[in-house]
Amino acid sequence: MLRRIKGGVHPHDEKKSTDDKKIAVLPLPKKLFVPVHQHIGQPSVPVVKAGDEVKKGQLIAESADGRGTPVHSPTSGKVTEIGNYPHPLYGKSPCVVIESDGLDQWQEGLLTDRSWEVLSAAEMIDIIFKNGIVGMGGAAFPTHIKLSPPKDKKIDTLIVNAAECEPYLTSDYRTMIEYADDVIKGTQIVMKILGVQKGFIGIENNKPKAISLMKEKCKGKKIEVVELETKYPQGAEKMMIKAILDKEVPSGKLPMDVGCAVQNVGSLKAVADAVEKNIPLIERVVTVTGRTVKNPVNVMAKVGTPFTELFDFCGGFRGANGKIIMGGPMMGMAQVSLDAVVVKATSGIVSIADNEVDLKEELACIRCGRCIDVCTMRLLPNVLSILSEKGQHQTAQTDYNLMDCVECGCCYYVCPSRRNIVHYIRQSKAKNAMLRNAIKTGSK
Amino acid sequence: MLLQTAIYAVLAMIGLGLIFGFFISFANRKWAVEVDPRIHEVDEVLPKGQCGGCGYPGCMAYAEAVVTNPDVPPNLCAPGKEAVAQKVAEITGKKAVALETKIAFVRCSGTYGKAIRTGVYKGVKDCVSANILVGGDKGCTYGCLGYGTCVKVCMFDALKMSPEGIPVVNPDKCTGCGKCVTVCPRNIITLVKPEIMVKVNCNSRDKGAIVRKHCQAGCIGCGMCAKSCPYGAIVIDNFLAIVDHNICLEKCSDPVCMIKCPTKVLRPAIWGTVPGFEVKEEKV
Amino acid sequence: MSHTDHNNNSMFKITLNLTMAAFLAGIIIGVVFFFTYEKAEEQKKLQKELSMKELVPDAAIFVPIEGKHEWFRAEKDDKTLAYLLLAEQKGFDGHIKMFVAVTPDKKVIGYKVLSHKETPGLGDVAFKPKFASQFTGKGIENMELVKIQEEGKILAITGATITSRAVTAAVKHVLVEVDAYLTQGPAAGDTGVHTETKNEHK
Amino acid sequence: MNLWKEFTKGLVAENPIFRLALSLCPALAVTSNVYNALGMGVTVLFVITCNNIVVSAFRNVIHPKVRVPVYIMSIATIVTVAMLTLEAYLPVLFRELGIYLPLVVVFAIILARAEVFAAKNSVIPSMIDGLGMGVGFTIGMVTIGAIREIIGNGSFFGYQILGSWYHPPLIIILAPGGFIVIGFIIGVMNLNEKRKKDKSEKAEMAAGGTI
Amino acid sequence: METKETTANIQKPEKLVITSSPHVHNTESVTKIMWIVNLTLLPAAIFSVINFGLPALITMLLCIAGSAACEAAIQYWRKVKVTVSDGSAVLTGLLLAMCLPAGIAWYVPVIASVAAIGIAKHTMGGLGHNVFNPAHIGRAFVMASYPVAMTTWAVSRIGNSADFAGAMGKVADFDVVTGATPLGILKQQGYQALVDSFGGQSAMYKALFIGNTGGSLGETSAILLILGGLVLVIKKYIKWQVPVVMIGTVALFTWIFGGKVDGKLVYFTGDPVLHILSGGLIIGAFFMATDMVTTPLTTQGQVLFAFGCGLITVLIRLYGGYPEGVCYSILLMNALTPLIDRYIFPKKFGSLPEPVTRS
Amino acid sequence: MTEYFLLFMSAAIVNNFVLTRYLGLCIFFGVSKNYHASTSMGLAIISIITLSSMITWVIEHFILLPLGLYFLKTIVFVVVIAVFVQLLEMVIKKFMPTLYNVWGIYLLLVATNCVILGVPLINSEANFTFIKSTVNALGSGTGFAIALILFASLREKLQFSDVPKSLDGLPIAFILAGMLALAFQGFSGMIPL
Ligand SMILES: Cc1cc2nc3c(=O)[nH]c(=O)nc-3n(C[C@H](O)[C@H](O)[C@H](O)COP(=O)(O)O)c2cc1C
Ligand SMILES: Cc1cc2nc3c(=O)[nH]c(=O)nc-3n(C[C@H](O)[C@H](O)[C@H](O)COP(=O)(O)O)c2cc1C
Ligand SMILES: Cc1cc2nc3c(=O)[nH]c(=O)nc-3n(C[C@H](O)[C@H](O)[C@H](O)COP(=O)(O)O)c2cc1C
Ligand SMILES: Cc1cc2nc3c(=O)[nH]c(=O)nc-3n(C[C@H](O)[C@H](O)[C@H](O)CO)c2cc1C
Ligand code: SF4
Ligand code: SF4
Ligand code: SF4
Ligand code: SF4
Ligand code: FES
Repeated sequence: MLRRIKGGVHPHDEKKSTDDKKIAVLPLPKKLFVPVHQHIGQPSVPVVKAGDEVKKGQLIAESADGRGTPVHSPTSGKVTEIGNYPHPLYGKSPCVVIESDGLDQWQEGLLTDRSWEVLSAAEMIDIIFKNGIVGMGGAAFPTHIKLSPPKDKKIDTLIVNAAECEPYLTSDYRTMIEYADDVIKGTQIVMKILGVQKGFIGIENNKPKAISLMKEKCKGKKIEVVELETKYPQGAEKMMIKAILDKEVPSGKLPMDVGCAVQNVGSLKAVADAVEKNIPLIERVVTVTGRTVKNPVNVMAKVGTPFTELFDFCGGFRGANGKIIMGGPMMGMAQVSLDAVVVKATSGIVSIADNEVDLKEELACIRCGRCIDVCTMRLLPNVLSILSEKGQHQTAQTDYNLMDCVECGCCYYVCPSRRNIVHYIRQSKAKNAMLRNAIKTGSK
Repeated sequence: MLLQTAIYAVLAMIGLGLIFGFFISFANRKWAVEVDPRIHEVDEVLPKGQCGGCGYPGCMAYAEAVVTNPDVPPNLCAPGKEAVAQKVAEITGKKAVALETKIAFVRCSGTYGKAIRTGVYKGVKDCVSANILVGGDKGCTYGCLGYGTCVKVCMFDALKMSPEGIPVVNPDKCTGCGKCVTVCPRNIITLVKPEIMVKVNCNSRDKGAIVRKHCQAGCIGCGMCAKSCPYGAIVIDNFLAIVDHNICLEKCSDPVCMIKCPTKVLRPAIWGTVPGFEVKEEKV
Repeated sequence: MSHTDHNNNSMFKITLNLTMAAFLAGIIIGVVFFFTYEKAEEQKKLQKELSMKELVPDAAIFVPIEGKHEWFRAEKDDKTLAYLLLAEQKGFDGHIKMFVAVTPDKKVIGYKVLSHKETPGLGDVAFKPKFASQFTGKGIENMELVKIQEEGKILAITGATITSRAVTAAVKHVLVEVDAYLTQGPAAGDTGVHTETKNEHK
Repeated sequence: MNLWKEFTKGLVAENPIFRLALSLCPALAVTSNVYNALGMGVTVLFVITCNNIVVSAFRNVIHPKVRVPVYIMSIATIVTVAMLTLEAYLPVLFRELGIYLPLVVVFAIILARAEVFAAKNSVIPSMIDGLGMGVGFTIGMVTIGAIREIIGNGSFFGYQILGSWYHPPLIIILAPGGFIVIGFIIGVMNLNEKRKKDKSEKAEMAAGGTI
Repeated sequence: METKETTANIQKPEKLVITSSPHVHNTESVTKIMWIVNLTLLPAAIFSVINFGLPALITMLLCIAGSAACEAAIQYWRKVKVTVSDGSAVLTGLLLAMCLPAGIAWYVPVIASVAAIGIAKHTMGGLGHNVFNPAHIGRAFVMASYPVAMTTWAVSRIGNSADFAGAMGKVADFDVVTGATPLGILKQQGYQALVDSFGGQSAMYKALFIGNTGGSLGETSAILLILGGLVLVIKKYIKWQVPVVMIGTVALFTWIFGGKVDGKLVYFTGDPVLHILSGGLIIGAFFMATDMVTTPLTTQGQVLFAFGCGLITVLIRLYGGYPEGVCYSILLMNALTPLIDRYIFPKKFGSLPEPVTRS
Repeated sequence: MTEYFLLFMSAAIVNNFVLTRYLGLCIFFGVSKNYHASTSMGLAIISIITLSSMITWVIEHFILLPLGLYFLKTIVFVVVIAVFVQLLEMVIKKFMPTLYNVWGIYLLLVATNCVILGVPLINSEANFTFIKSTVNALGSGTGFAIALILFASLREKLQFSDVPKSLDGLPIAFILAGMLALAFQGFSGMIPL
């Protein structure tokens, strides 16, 4: 049965150019710039200094407060510097710069071969923490925290988010096709950790191959593959839960509050690798695509690889570039510079041509209500944008549920006035946060 | 007949006066409610047009609000004009807060001509908005983005965006409320005493080389000022000169530091000079 | 004001204060009333006569008719020139109040509107000579409103049929009243000409 | 105290209608022609001046607890006197002003001036203040009346000044037009003020002043 | 930005554009919507020219040119971008013309356009900010200003000529024959007189449906307007609920309360078809009650809005001073729109009762 | 019954106080900046108008008219209303503080206002019976409240518009009121009274 959500949009999926491209392996870059801040929360603290020799998989930064995730060296070589370098999300942020020695030598003690079935949940959570696993669906939320819900929250269902509803991106799809066993294994591990009996894999119906493959692999495993209507933002976890279980996660609450956990397929593969082979999260599948990219690819790229290397691997550009986006075109972050690097949350890099960059001017809201019709969170996006424009950020939060917005961007996508609704909403959120901080720290 | 009616009129009026006079005085005695006396004081000075123009449902309501709520400004009464605002402020003690001795100071010289932009920013014209997009389009990650969020937030019209893209403070209007300080995503604005002598017009903690790459006007942390200062009022912290204004004010009469500064980012504290201002060397 | 002296707050003082003010007010008003009343009454009568005079310029005096409210007989040299009746009729918006003058042989002389709320430029065209003059000399048999010119009938104003109809009805009503009065004697008809039931003025 | 200043402030800077937004009802209701507007303006001028004189003269004997009733009583007395007089000597105007005449009592501007000014000042300045405010009010009324009468009726003081080619939009003398005309008048006043302010700010900037 | 030393040898792009996500957009734009609505009105507009001749065309051109010029002038004066090309002023002009009688004196359309654009739209800040429907404000403005001219309706030529070809032959004729609108006759002379004037009920329906009657430009071609409206519904520019509810409400209430026998109200004897097909209800329901700027945001709100429009229309038609009532009903509901928006909004996500499937 | 209903509707809608009779405009423009204030104000107006027109009717018909003192109408009405409202306000403040906070504070504002004095004067002019004047007052107050609330909600919406600087504030409020009045013209001629 096809599951649907109300609202949402149908952007052209543009996945043709990469969905049959095997995951290639990127040649080893000469220098890697590994940011110490790759998850939601406090940045980690470097534990190496300039001049240190490091091995592949060696710990180079530690969680500052025990809630963040550690960072590991993606290759072997020498730390040349710890300095501020472009980060694809935060502008500039401290990076451990590693000059590769070309050997790509693993640190000892990794690459074990153990069966997840003999490990206890607590042990596995520890392994996941130590190997620096974060959610790879985009949010980069530390996975070990997600897997240790408070005692009073009973989780009974795991949902594997394989929707990949963003246009262009095919990294999750390729992961499912090429690492199907790892994904299933990861699912089983997480199910064991959470002690749940029921697992679902939600896949949009524009990926029939993945659906049939997953169906076959899941036979006899208490995991059910669910076909979802192709509709953005089907992959947002609240929508996933709504479509599969018909439960709505209340405002300000988490999936665990309705007894669910949602994990991205990439995260599950990383979990499987960490638990069975003790491999930390140092590389991931990245889709490099877009109309101006000569040869779009899916590539296994090391964390800390500059985007230039990836585009180089694709044979460079054809035509003038307008925007480079880290992530998908609906939620991704536009980059100021190609010097930004791959982080754990980089699912794709999309290049948009000069003439594709939509520079139509923003107009006043004409109250057409389209944004309201497509908002899956049932907000009033136009009102939020206007409140933000007029500086009433607090009202947006108290009266119009500002914080419920998941920034999916459907509202902008349909807005005939091309209002930067999402940007306005993010501005409100940022300003409210600044105000909260100012109040907390006592005004100056 | 006519006379009679006229006399009735007088009698009726007297009756009216007696009855209502009694009612009012009676009510006044029995039903009067104790309130903050300042409310009455404010109410006294208000025009009593009961026009509701202040946004409150009447003069008394505004008086109550302005006395009890510290956020209500004393100048909402349009009919009363400034004189009333002045008196209301006196009674409520509000001006005192506003007339704090500090005023805002914008620590950046990266005007359009001097500081480079690395991208083409097409988003919402707001510094916070620009800043959340990978730090915005300005090369210098410490510099003023120039989208005027501070200007918009200033209730006193004290900030203006200069044509060169850096906000300028009007010291006569600035009340030191600190709203702009809170809202600037780059922490560029601070509150300082108005009488300080020199100001460091930069906020960058980047190394000198990096600063140079982004901006011709920034502090490169060369330390010339610190070395030249005979009183040790300047220290270099993270490639940025920090001035101890108290020492300056106490001891210094001849700020040589400004002459020594190679990028002229150290400038006299003449308020209102537009960034890009050149120090006149002859007379300091 | 600096009156915050608490001794001042005695009930007696407050009451006295207000009473004094009321007393003064009463005196002033009473005196002015005393001296202006008669002049005002005169003016009122004069105003009414003026409007009646406009309708029947030849008349010397206007005699109120016994037992009828706001009925007048215009007389000159003891000869009745006309009957003037105050008529009120529901128009497009609100009531139209007007004096209608009728000759003793029951032909219309004209009408004069005292108050109305009809739309300026539309409804109030009905009070201008162009429309009003149609009535002059017509009798009850002619009091029919038509929309296309018809000999002997009243042609409605385009766009203001309602007002036209109201005026016509009022005039017709007056004709009926006067007819009844003249043929059946003073007891017949209403005491006032009002097609709408309405409380009468004091 | 500069009496001239007290007088002129009411004309434009603190114009009771356009600036203080007080006594708006007559500004709309009796301004469909200049004649009525002027009549109402002069009536208010008279009442406000008299009342200011009365209030300032008696200000030291009025008990604060009964201040408002007494002021109202004073205003009402003056208005009643005016009404009786008008009825006797200017009956046509009396009828035209209709219900708005007794309502003069509650026009906020009169009570406001009593409270704001007359209650705190001596007789002469209060009288001047009343005159200024009254004249300002009258100017406002006549301005509105003139604009409405000319546009909406093609006439001025009842004389047809625009030829028969002109077909006046009636709405201007009806309720909606009244609102809209006043809105635009205040708008134009604001525009002028803004222009002046902009100019002075520019001059300031040019003089190397504060910005 | 510091350049990183890498092995890459690609040409780096000059300066990248940064905006917030999302980075893709569908193809809709305000301009496109406005021009398409203009297009859907075109058949009815052309028909009205055929029906009333050149005077109709002149009225139409005056309205459109007046609106566009007024918008341009104001925007030029305010030193903001001149947005005449987005078609919204043209649309306002066109819709305004559809509410005016053909061949009305030239200054009426001009003043109406200035009221519509200059007062209703640009005092509030232009497209998207106005609270009242500009076209209707324009119409109401001149209705109150020039009531005589505004109630002097042109008579259909097709109705007057024996056949369509005859009417075509007279298109270039400047003369306007004036007469009453069906609702005007209904109000003044009653239902029977109206039916008689058409020579029978079915003839009347047919004439009304095809547009063979007197009235304003847009009052007379129900079928073309409905077709245009359907295009908008299919293109999802308007919600079908609005015209359906509005027309349905009018039909229901006129059926119940609209019938008089010998001057006395008899329930359920009204003629809903007459009321639907005349007095600009169709154009109002499809093109004006659906103006997104001045109507509620949510579908539920719009349905309420449409119901209110229908109700007030009937009130005015049956009891008011005006024969039709669509214009005022829409203006009155425009005034209610902020209140509707205040109380009708989507239920927030997660407020559904939790399903009780937990063990 | 129908008569009273029509009288009520006429006063409330068709001959709306603010929009067709221009009374109470100072409050109308002053208070409508804020939606919540205007709802409370609406309630205050309705109650005060009704009560004071009842009181003044009694005074007029039992004191003034029998003594021939019709010319004292204005002064007596206005003083009676002012004092009555002042007393009412005191009582509510003393005995019902919660009610006072949502409603009572608006009382003094309306005490000396055209609309409150206007209705008794109109009643007296039209020579209404006691019930009729009460109904008329209720209708007028309701009409005022309706207009006020509508207008406040419109003005709050306008805060999000891009009104030209020189028209912002009072001017646009007037223009908006003009358009609202234009819309209310739709009711004209509906119930002639
Ligand atoms: C609008 C929106 C769209 C999303 N789309 C996807 C998606 O297509 N695939 C995905 O795995 N996660 C997607 N996510 C992230 C999920 O909400 C959720 O964070 C993720 O599935 C959790 O798994 P993880 O912790 O393993 O990353 C999306 C989130 C949002 C807000
Ligand atoms: C603003 C406006 C005001 C009107 N005022 C009046 C009026 O005062 N008197 C009147 O008879 N009709 C008035 N009408 C017109 C009536 O509604 C009705 O259409 C008219 O009386 C029909 O007359 P006709 O059949 O001669 O066209 C007015 C119409 C409008 C639009
Ligand atoms: C500058 C100017 C403005 C005019 N404005 C109007 C106007 O607002 N209303 C109007 O009816 N005629 C106006 N006219 C007059 C018309 O040109 C024309 O003479 C009139 O419409 C003839 O109509 P009539 O035959 O009904 O008198 C104006 C003329 C000029 C020169
Ligand atoms: C479906 C639709 C209906 C419209 N209806 C109107 C209308 O009735 N009147 C009008 O002036 N503009 C209308 N417009 C155009 C536009 O919304 C109008 O110019 C704005 O109200 C001006 O801000 C309409 C636009 C669309 C898309
Ligand atoms: S408001 Fe937020 S959740 Fe709703 S459509 Fe816009 S971005 Fe998505
Ligand atoms: S889609 Fe755009 S124009 Fe339409 S209501 Fe939303 S914000 Fe306004
Ligand atoms: S000082 Fe800060 S807030 Fe002001 S313009 Fe510069 S970056 Fe923006
Ligand atoms: S916001 Fe406050 S501190 Fe900043 S410039 Fe304005 S008045 Fe000064
Ligand atoms: S309320 Fe009528 S004049 Fe102020």
